[in-house]
Amino acid sequence: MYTETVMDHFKNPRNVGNIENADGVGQVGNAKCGDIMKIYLKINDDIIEDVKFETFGCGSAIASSSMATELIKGKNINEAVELSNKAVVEALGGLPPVKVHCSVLAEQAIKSALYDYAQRTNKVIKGLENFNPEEEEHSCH
Amino acid sequence: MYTETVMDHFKNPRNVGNIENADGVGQVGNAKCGDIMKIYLKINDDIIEDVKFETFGCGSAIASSSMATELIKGKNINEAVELSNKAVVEALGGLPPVKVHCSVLAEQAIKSALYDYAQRTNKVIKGLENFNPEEEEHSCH
Amino acid sequence: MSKKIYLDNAATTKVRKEVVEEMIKYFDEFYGNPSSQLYELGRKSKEAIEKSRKTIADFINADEKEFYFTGGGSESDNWAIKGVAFANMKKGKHIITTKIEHHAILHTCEYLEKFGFETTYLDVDQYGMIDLEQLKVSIRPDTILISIMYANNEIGTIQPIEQIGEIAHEHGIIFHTDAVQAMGAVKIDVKKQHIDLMSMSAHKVGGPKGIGGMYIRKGVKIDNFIHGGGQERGKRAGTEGVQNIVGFGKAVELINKNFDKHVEALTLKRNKLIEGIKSNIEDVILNGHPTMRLPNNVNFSYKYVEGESILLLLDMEGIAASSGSACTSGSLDPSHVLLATGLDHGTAHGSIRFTLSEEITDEDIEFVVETMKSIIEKLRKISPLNKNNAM
Amino acid sequence: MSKKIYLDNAATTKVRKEVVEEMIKYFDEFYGNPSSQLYELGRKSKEAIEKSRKTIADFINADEKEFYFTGGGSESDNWAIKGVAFANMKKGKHIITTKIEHHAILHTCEYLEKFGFETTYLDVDQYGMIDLEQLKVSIRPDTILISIMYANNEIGTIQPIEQIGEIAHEHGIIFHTDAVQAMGAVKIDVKKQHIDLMSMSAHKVGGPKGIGGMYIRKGVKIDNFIHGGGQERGKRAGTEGVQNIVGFGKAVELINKNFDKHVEALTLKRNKLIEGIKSNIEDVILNGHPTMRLPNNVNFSYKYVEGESILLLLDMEGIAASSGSACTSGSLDPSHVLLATGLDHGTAHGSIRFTLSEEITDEDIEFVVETMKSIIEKLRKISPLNKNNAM
Ligand SMILES: Cc1ncc(COP(=O)(O)O)c(C=O)c1O
Ligand SMILES: Cc1ncc(COP(=O)(O)O)c(C=O)c1O
Repeated sequence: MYTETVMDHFKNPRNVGNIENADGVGQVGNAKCGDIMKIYLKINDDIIEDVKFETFGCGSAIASSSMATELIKGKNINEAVELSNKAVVEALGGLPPVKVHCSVLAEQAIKSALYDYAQRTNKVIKGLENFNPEEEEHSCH
Repeated sequence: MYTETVMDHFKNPRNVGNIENADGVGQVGNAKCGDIMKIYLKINDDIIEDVKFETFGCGSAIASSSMATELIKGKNINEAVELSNKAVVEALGGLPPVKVHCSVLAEQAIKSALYDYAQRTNKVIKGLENFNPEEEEHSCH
Repeated sequence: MSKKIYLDNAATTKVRKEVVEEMIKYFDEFYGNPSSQLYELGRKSKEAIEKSRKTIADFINADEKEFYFTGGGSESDNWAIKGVAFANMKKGKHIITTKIEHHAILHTCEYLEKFGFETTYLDVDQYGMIDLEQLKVSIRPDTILISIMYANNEIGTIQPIEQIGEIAHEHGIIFHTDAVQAMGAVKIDVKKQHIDLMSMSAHKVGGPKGIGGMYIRKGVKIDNFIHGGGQERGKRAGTEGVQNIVGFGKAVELINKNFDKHVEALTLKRNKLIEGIKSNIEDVILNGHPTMRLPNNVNFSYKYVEGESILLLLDMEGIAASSGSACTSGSLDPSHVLLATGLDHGTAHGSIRFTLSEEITDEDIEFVVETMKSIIEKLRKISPLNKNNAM
Repeated sequence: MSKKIYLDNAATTKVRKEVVEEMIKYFDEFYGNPSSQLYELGRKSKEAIEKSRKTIADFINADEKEFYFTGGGSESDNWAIKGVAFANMKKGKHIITTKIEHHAILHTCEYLEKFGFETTYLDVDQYGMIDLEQLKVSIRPDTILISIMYANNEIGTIQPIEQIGEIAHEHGIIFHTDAVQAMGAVKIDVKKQHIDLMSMSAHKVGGPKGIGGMYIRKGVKIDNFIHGGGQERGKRAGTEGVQNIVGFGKAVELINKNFDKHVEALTLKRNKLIEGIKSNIEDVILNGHPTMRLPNNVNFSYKYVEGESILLLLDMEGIAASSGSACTSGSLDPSHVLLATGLDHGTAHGSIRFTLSEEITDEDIEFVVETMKSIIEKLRKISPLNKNNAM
């Protein structure tokens, strides 16, 4: 049911772990839905120097986290904020329809971490004006 | 579904045909029900000297006719009138439940022929007091 | 008795060798539950099901997503009738069908009376054909379903399905057809023929028993019939009979391969048997339509004799056939189909159906004709009925 | 990955070799329609069906005339619920069942709401046991049916069937039990246990998929579910899946042969696996009853991790199991059974069911324990949840 890329990222997830003294941390999802993702960002000069994740969830949740972190590593925060779930799905070579929500969660986790960074640094990141991490956290899809 | 005896009497039915100038003729059943039996009796001194049958019907109807005629051949009419459908079924080694009505038809056909003989000869046969060939002919079981 | 001649292919067909070979793997090798997508065995089963689904859907010109597996033709018929009735009862409670449907349709309609549904049973003519004008005038504002069989199982008559579909759709009524006998014998195109729902059964086309199919046009309002797990995209619950589904698919694949040739060959054999009986036995009546009939169906009434006796004598010669007499079932009424075509009871009782397969040879047909000739003669000798004293 | 270890026998079982051998004859040799009693091929099929019927009826201490073949466990469940409901609706429209039934029961009860039926869903305790007192007080004057599963498919808990049957009969209420998982694993005696209706399914006991059974006590008022031909003594229409019926009978015959030994052997293996997991992996919860459980069921929740990931990693090691997470089905809710036992959502998501067969060796069990240990460790490392930050 999963593509080879999904299975690869599930078996050997990239960027697993946490970052001490991260510059931005975001967590979305909840145990009720069966998926929780936590993203840690190390940011320097608006460049994402390092990113790590911790995920409780199914195979595609873990693969989506892994792929999403790979996609934003080394990127400028303004580029990173534009990462869409569609881009994650594409990079994974596709996800089963019932699993697309995992890629949405990955997108949100990253936005959430960037939002945290913006809050801490008093920056305004274009595209996060209407982002509300509280709201996102409670939707089950 | 049929016993060997039934199949034997079906394949090689005894007493098939008609009797010219029979002393008693009885016909029961109707095409609607799928069974018609006609019995011809040659009677001498109240003894059934010969008996023949013609039957339109299923295997067990033909076998029942054959067996019933065998059972009354050479018998006194007072014995013959006592032939029950049960005796026919037993002699056949049994009939499937849905086919028992064929043995009833055989019993009635013989009674009907005896009734005809009694009418013609103005005799009273014990056991036929309440017999009404018209009535029997229209019941489908 | 040496050779066996099986002429009851409308009752059921032999499962074809290639079908058995395909099925056998799904017993103790690929035995996974197709709902278990998280391990290989389960995925293998699922793939096999979807392959079969595609084969069958293509065969009737349906979309894969419009074809569902069921436990047989009877289940499909029950699903169609009850599913549409219960889903649309707010709209109306009137159903139109025919007097010659299979009991899976007739008894289901009767059962629905309990829930306040009413059914109109269309007449048929002497050939078993419905009258499209009668269909039109039977339509009421509360008619929710028209269910008319594609081809009849006893007499083989094929109905004008496309025209019926047009009439149904002009009136916005759902159209179901029981194609259990038609499948594999006539070209079916559910799109072109305006079919909304269609029942199918594998064991009539060289597949295994106990597996059927249902076409449900996208958007048709129908309740589930078997509720439970999410199998068949949530429309038909129950662990799929994977091996049977594989067999169904394979059987259809085989039929599809040589479809026109297959039908042509059968038709020739059928005509030969019809001619043989007509020209060798007196006082016979061909039941069903002379031309609009299934390519393998031969059904005659033999006057003055009864069907069961004929079948028993045929069996002794190794010939398997079926009769229009419901004698064995405990009911003494002959076939409702034959009565609907106007046969009297006596004549209906003396009807025999031969349904051919491609395995039947010309010699077989000659043997059958000869055998029938002598059987009918023998039984007519025993019969109290005759030409002068006809029923 | 070399060896395959199949631990999902509650989903479906491998069809046993002896069963396949028996079935195979009924495809292209004895392929007759069992309704055709007037020729040999038909009689052979009929005899085979009746032989199977007797084997299975004997096994559950029923009369042959009280056992009917169906198209599977789900059909049996639908028949039981709808058949009793529609046959007795004049008497009342209240049904009692439990929160942990299979969806074939739950969704059927929900569907019946459309017809004005009401259902009480009994709670279960942390072990999945119902409370007989709650059952008693739930009974109303209009209660027509109590349907309580014999053993649960997910957590294996076995209900006190005999007592439930007694309570039902004291109140003159029909008692149905879904014994799809219990059959072959526990001794069933429909007479002694006051069971009126019982659902069974062949593919859970080494038989083929797509064939089920239903026990109907003589005299129980129940409507037909599939209407049509007179098969199954007029109670279940549709050409019988003869080959599947033969397979079902053979599977039961095999189980019956060594029943006690078989159960004992399974129980030992089960306990070994339970102990192995408990003593090697931290923060696990055994789901289901510690003793009143199916002899082959091992169901644990593994905190901080999610079930699907576990299954995928197990699959890579050649181990087939199932999870309590309905993740794959599109719904994100975890198993209704685990939630009913009081587990929170997060923990329920992290549940894995192993269901054993006799083929599983002690080495297999050790391998499974080791593999689970490393999988859980790996996934817990990825997880943002942990003991300090528990859900
Ligand atoms: C308890 C229970 N009831 C009913 C069913 C349904 O049986 P089937 O898959 O044969 O339709 C199952 C298995 O899927 C089950 O475990
Ligand atoms: C026209 C027709 N409809 C329905 C059925 C029922 O199909 P099944 O026997 O697969 O239930 C049959 C055959 O028995 C049939 O001939």
